[in-house]
Amino acid sequence: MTKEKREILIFLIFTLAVLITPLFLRGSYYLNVLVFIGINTMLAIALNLLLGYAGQISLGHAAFFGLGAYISGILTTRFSFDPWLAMIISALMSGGLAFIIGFPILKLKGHYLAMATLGFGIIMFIIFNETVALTGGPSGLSGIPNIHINSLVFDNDLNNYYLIWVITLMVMLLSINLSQSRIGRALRAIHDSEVAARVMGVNARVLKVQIFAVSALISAVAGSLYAHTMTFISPASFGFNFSIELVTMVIIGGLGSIYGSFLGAAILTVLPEFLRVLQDFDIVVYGLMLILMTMFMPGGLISGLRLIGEAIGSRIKRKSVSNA
Amino acid sequence: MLRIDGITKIFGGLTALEDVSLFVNKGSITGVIGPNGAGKTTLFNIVTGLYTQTSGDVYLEEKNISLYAPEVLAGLGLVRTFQNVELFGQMTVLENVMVGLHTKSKSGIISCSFKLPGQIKEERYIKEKALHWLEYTGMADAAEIKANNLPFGKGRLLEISRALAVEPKLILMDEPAAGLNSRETSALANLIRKIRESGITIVLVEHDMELVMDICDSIVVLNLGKKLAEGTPREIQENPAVISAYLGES
Amino acid sequence: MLKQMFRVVISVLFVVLMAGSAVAAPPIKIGALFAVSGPASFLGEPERNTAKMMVDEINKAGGIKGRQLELIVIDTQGDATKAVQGVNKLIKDDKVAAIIGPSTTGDTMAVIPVVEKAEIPMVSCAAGVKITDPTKKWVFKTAQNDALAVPKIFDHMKKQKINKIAILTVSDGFGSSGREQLVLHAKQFGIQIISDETYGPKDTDMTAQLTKIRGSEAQAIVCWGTNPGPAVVARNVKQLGITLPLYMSHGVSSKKFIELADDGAEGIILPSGRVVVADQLSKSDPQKKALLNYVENYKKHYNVEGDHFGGHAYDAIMLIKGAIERGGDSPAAIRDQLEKTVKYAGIGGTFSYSAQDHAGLTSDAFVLVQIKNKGWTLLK
Amino acid sequence: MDNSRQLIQYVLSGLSNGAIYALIGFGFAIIYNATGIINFAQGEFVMLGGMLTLFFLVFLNFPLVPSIVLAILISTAVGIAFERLAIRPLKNANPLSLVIITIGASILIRGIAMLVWGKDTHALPAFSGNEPLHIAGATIMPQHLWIFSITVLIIAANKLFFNYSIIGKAMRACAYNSQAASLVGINVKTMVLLSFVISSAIGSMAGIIIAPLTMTSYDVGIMLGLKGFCAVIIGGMSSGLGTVMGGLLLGLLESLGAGYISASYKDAIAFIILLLILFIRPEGLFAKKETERV
Repeated sequence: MTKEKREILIFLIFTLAVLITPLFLRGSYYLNVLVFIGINTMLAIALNLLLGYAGQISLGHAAFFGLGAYISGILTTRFSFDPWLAMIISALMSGGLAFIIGFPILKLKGHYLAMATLGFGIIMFIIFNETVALTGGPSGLSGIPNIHINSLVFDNDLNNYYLIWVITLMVMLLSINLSQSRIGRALRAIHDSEVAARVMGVNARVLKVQIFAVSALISAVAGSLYAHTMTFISPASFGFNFSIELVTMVIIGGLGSIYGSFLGAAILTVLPEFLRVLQDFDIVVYGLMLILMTMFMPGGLISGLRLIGEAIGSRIKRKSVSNA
Repeated sequence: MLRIDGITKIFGGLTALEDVSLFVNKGSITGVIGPNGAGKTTLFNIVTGLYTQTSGDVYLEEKNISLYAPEVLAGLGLVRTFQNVELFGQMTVLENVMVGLHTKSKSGIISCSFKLPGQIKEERYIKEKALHWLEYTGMADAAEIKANNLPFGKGRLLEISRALAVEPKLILMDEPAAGLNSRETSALANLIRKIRESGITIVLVEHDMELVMDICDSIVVLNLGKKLAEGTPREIQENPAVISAYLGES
Repeated sequence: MLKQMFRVVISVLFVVLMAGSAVAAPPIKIGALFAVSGPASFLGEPERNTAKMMVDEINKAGGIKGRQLELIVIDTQGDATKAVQGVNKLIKDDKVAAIIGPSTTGDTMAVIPVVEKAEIPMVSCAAGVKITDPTKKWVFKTAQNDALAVPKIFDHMKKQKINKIAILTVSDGFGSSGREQLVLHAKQFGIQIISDETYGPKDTDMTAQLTKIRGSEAQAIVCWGTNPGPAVVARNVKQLGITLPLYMSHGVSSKKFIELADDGAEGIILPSGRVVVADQLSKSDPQKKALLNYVENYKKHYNVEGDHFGGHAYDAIMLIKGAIERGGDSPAAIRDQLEKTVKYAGIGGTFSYSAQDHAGLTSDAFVLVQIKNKGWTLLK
Repeated sequence: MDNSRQLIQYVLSGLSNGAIYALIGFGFAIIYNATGIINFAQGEFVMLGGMLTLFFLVFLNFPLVPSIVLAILISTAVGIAFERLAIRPLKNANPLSLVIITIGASILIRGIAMLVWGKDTHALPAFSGNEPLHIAGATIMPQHLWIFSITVLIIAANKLFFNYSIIGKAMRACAYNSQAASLVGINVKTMVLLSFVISSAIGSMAGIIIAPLTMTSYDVGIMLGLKGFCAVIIGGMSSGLGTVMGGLLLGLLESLGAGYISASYKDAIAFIILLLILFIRPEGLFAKKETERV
């Protein structure tokens, strides 16, 4: 089986699993958890394109998530836009903003880039908080309408599940395609050696900004979906902590792996469930996890899984050889 | 092919290059030699657009490329290899060469994401071409190996394959033989000649004098940022200034 | 053979299970959403502690009509996303009969659509007016509205002939809601706000804002926030030698504030729940018994004095307990009985809910207190 | 009528906040210059300084000076442990991993502090009373004088250390070119460790002297750390005096911004300045332009 065919097969199996999962979870609370996992998967993929592929860190990505949520929320509540239209506008505006600030920000490297994106995130957070007339300020914006297609209203877990996962699967597919194309290779080349990539004719500056904009655009779509499924948003969900949580998802799942992003998003979404036993210890576990993962499993969990898979695969192969 | 006109480069008060001029003939192999710190790599960095010179100009086929960025120069057919081997370590050998074909393809983010028909065709072309260049340099059987896992000598070879994929008019090679054993070096010499025969002009910085004298048509000697001498290998070998510079250093 | 053994095991299990259920009815599950960690932990932590303490106490005393209570606490971290995830778990996974919390107005607004749809009664511990205005069928609250606190202050000002004031509010949910109410009521009282400043929840120096206020014609300063910001304000006021009367909100009616503000606290006037002045209340005060009991109990369990934030959770638990006692443990019955609550004298005040009023308190819920000699004095 | 008095107050408040930012920024710069790492956990040392002093002073009833000394020693020990356990094993890691590791450490230290000391805010008694001092119609607290003088003292001591002592010079050599430094026999590892020692000690000192004014809790480190970082970016990483100037400028702009523009956007002002400086003059306002390198 060629690599490409295997990729397609994996995606089809994943899609099938996503589509039939609700059959086993009818009415269950886990359907709701999966809705959030879907949103977080989109965000993790968006950040992974930037962080895992292009190697450019962003500690302010929650800002784009929030921007998507707020633009969509404001347009629908204050100006009665249709949610779909609001989503498209919020995605384009966030992508556009990223494109504009991308040029000066992505000129920076490493720690400086980290700090600049962090600063951007904090500025946006302050804006969400302080422009009370528009955003409702710290006590939030409520009454955001659900998305609907004609009479089909996405106002329950099952409908939201399909809405969000269909879009998440699309984002996954497009990102996988992108990562395996000349653009994906160029991004990874920038990651490994920006100088060599440029010498090979990759316009690193423009490409970095473009992927930053794409990443912001996907984040904004996730934000818009979040706003319309929650019907309420407040700035606390889009702060520095969430930016760090997003980075953690990508790192734990695996840099440069789309399925890793899903894995990281899933783990960080359900983690509070398991850490609840620990009560206040969860923040400590969280910090330890970040350190230990970076030190001992820099490829993330997906690389660990891959190693296990390979080990099993080679054992099976060996067995079949010895049997023959 | 390449004309360097009075290049001076000053780093925070330190003059790395001073009024260096040289001319590279189309289809030739030109060697740039000189003791450590002579400014050879700085010169390469300026020509390929990584550094901006303090003064002076660079012309590629009579076109002033002084202020061009490296990615633009790649499009114009000027490419280089690196002294410290700058591979894309996390990618396979094949993918490394495929990056070299970046300028030969043009699908954007949208057509790549949606796998539009043109992009699929282009991708097939990129892969075929990349395999072709790997065969050309004799690396085809290493195609699926991760670049970081290559032995050093193969890494140098991969850099050259990747540079060839750009289909350049001119390749600058920064110490291509450094760290190679004698067998690898003689294979390299043959490869360089083969590349030149295909019509590509080559400039190389090299410390291996045997190799330089063997394959170069003309040689430029730099010392302490200035051009010391220029000529055929024989002329250089007999040049008293060159001899004293090298002896003086050691 | 195997089949027979299987049958025996099954029947034994069945008998045991039946016997078990006959002895003890399953506990009534109460869900709790508190911001135990994160920036609003000053609310969530005493609320969680109080709720746990109360449930333990009720269970020790034999539960409600012989049924034990089970409290399931979820930490929202003051983040709407986590609050919504949490409320979904409580409703769909734990199948709770009623919910207390969340701690903050933002979290509460985020979970309201979920509880309304699932038809589970919720008694919020947050203060925002919009939680119960307009009235939502399944949502009640125990925390006193800011709308009740502000008139207390303005009344006092009018008596002191203060007409021009400066306000300094924190830029979080508590402060922005307070600011809204201050601006709204100032008009009605004919008080002019001539300086309207804010500070960030993590700010450690407010001299710039206060200097600006000092340069204005304000006759008094109102600071609206929760610890530690107002303590910094109090200290800065003292540092700058500002002699204007300083009013604060019920957000700082805790011992902690006096400890933090140190000398700066002296003379500050604020509306507060009765909890801080429980011992100064007249014997006829209906709340006195509950207040003294709560303060003492909390101190015994947690070694610090109970504050009125914990009191919100106390009231929520007691209100739900009362509703279950009257009407049983189905969510619909709890809701209906909650709405019928009349004159329950708790920590935050004396609650009477009705179909139109799910906040249940009158301005009587607040008293005005002044800080004197590092203690509270009831202003009559 | 008292516009000038108002201005003087803004300036004084701004400068005293600025001195704190400068001191914290100084800690950043020392580690950055020795290792090229921006230590996102720097703010946590500030928190540790304040909380530990409080712990010894208020909970264990130690006298002030021993409390301070113990607090600095323990914070420094945490700094050493951090370097040995998390930074050293990762030699040659890419900036991305280092950013994540230091963020992880910052969360971890903060979490442990929360578990040990709880979530409450605490006030530390002022070193020498609470009677405000009047200067040209403006007032400051005696504690501000402590902040100014200790900042000056620490900066001066560092200047002497880095310019005149052998070890200080060796550390500068490492910062300039660690390979070359190791060739001439300087133990680069020790120098990196030393940079963590100095920086965590300075950080905790900063936390101690500001705690009586700003109060302290397990989570004060985040914002103070970020402001310190802004200071060092404004002033320039490579210059000690620049950091001080950067800190003072930042404090001043914040205070004037809060006074004359809008207090709501005070923090936004700091970060907008940070971004502008990064975009326009990443080497900082008060540093010499560095040579370009590839």
